[in-house]
Amino acid sequence: MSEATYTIDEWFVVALARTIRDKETVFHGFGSPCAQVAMHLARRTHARDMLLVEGATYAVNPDPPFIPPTGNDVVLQQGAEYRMRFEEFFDAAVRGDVDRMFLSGVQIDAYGSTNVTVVGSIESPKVKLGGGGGGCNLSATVGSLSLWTTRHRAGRTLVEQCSFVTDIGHRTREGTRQELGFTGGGPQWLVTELGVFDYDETGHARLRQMFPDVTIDDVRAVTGFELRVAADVRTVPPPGAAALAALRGIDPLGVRRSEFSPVELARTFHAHTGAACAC
Amino acid sequence: MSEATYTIDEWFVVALARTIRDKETVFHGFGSPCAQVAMHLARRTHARDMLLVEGATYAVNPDPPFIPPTGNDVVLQQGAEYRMRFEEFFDAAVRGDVDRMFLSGVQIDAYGSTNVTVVGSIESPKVKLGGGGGGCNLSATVGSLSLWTTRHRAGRTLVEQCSFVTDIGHRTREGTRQELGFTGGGPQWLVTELGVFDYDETGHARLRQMFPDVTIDDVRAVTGFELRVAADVRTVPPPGAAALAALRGIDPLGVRRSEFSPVELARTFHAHTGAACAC
Amino acid sequence: MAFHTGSDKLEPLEAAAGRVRDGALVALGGGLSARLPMALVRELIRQGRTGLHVVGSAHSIDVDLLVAAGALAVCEESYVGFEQDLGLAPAYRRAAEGGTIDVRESCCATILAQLRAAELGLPFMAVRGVKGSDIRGLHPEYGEVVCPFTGETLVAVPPLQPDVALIHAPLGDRRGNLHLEQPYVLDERFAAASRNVIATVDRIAGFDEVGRAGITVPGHLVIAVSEVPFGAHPTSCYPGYAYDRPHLAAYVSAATAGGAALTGYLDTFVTGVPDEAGYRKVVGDEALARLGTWSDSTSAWQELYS
Amino acid sequence: MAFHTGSDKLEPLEAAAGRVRDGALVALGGGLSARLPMALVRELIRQGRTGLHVVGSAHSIDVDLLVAAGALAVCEESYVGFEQDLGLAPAYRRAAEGGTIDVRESCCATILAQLRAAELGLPFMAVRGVKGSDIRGLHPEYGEVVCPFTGETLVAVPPLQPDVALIHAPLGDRRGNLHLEQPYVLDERFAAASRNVIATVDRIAGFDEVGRAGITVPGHLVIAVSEVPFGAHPTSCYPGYAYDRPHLAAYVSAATAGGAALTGYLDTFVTGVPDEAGYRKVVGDEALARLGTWSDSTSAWQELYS
Repeated sequence: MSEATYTIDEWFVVALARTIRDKETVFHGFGSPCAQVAMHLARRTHARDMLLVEGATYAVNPDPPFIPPTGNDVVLQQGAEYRMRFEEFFDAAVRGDVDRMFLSGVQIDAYGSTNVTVVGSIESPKVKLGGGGGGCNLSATVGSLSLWTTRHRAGRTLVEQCSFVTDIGHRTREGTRQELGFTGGGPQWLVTELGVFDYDETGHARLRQMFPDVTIDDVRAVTGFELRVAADVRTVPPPGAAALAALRGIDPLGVRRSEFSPVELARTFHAHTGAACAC
Repeated sequence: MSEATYTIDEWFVVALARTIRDKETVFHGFGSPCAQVAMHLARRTHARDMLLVEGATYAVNPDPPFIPPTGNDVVLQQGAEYRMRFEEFFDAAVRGDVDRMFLSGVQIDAYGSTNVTVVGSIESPKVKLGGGGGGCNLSATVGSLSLWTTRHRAGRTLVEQCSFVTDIGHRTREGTRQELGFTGGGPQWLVTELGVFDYDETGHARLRQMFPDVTIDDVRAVTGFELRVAADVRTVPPPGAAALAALRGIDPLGVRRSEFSPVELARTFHAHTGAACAC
Repeated sequence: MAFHTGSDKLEPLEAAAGRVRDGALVALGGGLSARLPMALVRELIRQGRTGLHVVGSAHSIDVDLLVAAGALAVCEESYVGFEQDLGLAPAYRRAAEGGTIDVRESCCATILAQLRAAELGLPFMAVRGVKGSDIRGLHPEYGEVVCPFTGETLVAVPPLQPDVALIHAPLGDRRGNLHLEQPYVLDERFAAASRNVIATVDRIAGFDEVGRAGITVPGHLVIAVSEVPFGAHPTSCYPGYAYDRPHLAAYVSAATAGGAALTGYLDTFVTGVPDEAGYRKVVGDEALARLGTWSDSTSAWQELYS
Repeated sequence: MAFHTGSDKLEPLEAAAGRVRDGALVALGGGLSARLPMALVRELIRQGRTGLHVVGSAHSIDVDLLVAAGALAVCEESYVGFEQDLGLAPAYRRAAEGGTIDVRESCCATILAQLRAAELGLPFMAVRGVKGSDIRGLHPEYGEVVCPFTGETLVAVPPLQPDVALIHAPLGDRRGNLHLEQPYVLDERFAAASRNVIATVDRIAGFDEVGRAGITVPGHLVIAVSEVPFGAHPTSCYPGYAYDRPHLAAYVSAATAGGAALTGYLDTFVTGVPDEAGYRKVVGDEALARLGTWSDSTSAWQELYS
């Protein structure tokens, strides 16, 4: 695909990458192709001095020739500066040396708590999901969380209340992060295939940006919690040519696309000359 | 020196080696030449399947060409099957996977508590000693302790009460090992240049063997706590030819001798034909 | 004498797997698509083991196959599935939804803390997170502890000492020394915290070769080791072989269909073959050899996953 | 952003040592006669640092020299001395007996527990022993915690987060990646638990060489690294050089004599030379070269200690 034309999965990953600041130590969980590609993209564009920790291999700043469909393949260690042990990473995250982690959820509530454990009750599950990996501890202590979902439009993802809270957002039934004694800052961004949210001073999600083929009503219609919209809501800045080229080089297998429904993947955009480039 | 003739340092180390049973995992602290030589001797004679952990290098079953005057020289890793990390050893010892440790003390009381920290009070020390290394935890959890001293005759070593308790014996002012919740068995043997003690059911030292040039009165005269003597007290079994040969090969520099005063080193013994050999 | 000081722990897979009792608390080594102890898992199924309680981090076909064969009673892994690529774990999901297994989902960091309590000989460990997560509700065995210095209340977790850790390594020796390639995942902690380690290796080598490669798990922690080429298949065991994505995909579709399709997979690859030699025969030399081509070139490696 | 993500931490020893403040809580790497950070210790003395609080396991001339120079206020090592061979640490002993330093003797296992609390981000750790030992009386900062599961009372220790860990390695790169030979002693734990690591290496190499040798301490934990040949002398740093027993013996006798003899040692080897190049010049190429002969033969190695 030309650099003048790009699809939603590409723009989405670019938007996700922008949540990373330079010099941050950043981690993604396994089974997270979009976050994984976004991290490598950030490191090759605006965050060249970030410390990238590969999920599941714990390799530091690797340069894999391609992103495989599994999270702990040795290809993800290629060119790494260092390979952490499992406990070396988790200890760093718990003591506060990891600045950002990417988390997703089959359900995400207004305060950024996520559910990747079960739809329905745990006693009689409607759907038993894979599980949370390390999230229920990491979400408490990692500096900032970048949440994402590619299933916003389905209407079942952004919910009033998760049927099960696996990872902790800004507040849960048991209280706020402060009351729970958590040292991490919690969710900072939520990127969906419809737009980008941040979190207001109460820790509630707030729509900041939308993709150009989406309206606020579209978003409201599929958001299960009260939709709060920033005064300066705008269009998601389009991806730059450099970012698109880098992204396509990083992910030749297109593993990022596995997170999107075919309908979404049909969303194609054309670069406007002079479009703002944040990368 | 011929195998028919041997000195006290050699016989002493042989006696110390006999406290080790085959298949045990055994450790010595640093600055413990006699224990160190005794462990290598045991592994080459009656305890060939022991797991020998070198103090300070944490090398497992090494075959050093010689024992150096320092405890953490790389020569002590030569031929090792494995080299533990510092924490790998300490964790094993605390959870109960280390069966025996050798401990000494400038002061040793009747119940096997030892002092390697200070003579006099800690506020105004008469002599500030080197310190206890890992003993104040290890003595609580290691399976059995083999204590030794080469300074019994001086009269200041086996004392009624240590001026400072560094490592814990069968009981302290704060209670018995059971009351303190310790998982290790505590002192099992005490080998001195005068004889060999075990511990009775109350945890009190009891003389079991003496070297042939020593009398019970000699021992009583220099023992600061009540001298208890086993009914069947006998002479320390002499070293076998094989043990002496092995010992001399293990310690060509004679580092073991650094623990003895010149007067003691003059003590020479002659093998009686048909002498019992415990090795 | 807790360490295994013997110098020859080499024994047939059947005997090694035979050391695992029905209802045992089993730590599964490796993770996701890498170094899962599949030969041991298949042999346990052949031997009709039941009531197993498995613990670990993120796993896939090892747990799903045990569930499919009815060998598993309790699952305490932090994740069971086939990632974004192949999706949910079919047998595990079905059993969880049907209530035929007890799901005690845990968290990687909590499991690590519990293993450390066992490894360090402590009766509990404190953890920073877990509070506020419904994961806590799945673990009535958790408690609380107040920090004597800060006064804060933390979740306390008990020691986790598996009866046995099942670990597959590319290389090992008769003494049980194992060389692993990173990521080690939890294998080092499993080895130190468990009562026993039962290992399979793709190849038994002399001590010198294993020592040169680097000993990741020392033999004194290992009670039995068996030589089983491709013992981690269909997951990867580098440097020998990449994971067999087509095989995993075939398993997932069979397990998703369930019934005859799943029975068919079990019969073809597990219960219907007498041993692992039989398993490799059914998988086929060509398919196995293909997994070694990852090192030929980047495009060859990429081709395995396309 | 606690990790040091910079790619070039190479700086002169003077600048690196200058990062250590008066009164800092300092973790000393290595142990006994091996890999002590002597170049940093000597430079800290040249810079007139005072009030240092040192923590660690079993140490010798590093601590004794800091005491002799009046740079040390608090000693929390588990042992300070020259083993059976050369005996007690003269300056340390004199200062302890004279009450001019605060001796808070600790235990290797307790220090490890405290470092782990810091490394794991926990406000305390429980330890199995210590009870009944008078070592406990030297640490009013210790507390107690009751196990929520067994009800037993254990000694609780607070996190130990040194301001800086001083580590010497044979090999490193500009990014701060360090390769160490075993025994690592507490260096890995110091590196993870401390706010910063300041390192010296006998030789700076390219990343590839250090990576091949094996990275023991990753650069993201290191804030500064200096190249100082023989930076651990008179202690050993294999594979480069064995420890200099005659030099240590000479130091111990000078320190035992005290007064002019000790001042003479300090003037000759530390304060009287401008830098480490000066130190190596005074020690002499021949003496230094001799320490490399350990690898020639067993008899050559043995000869160094006879």
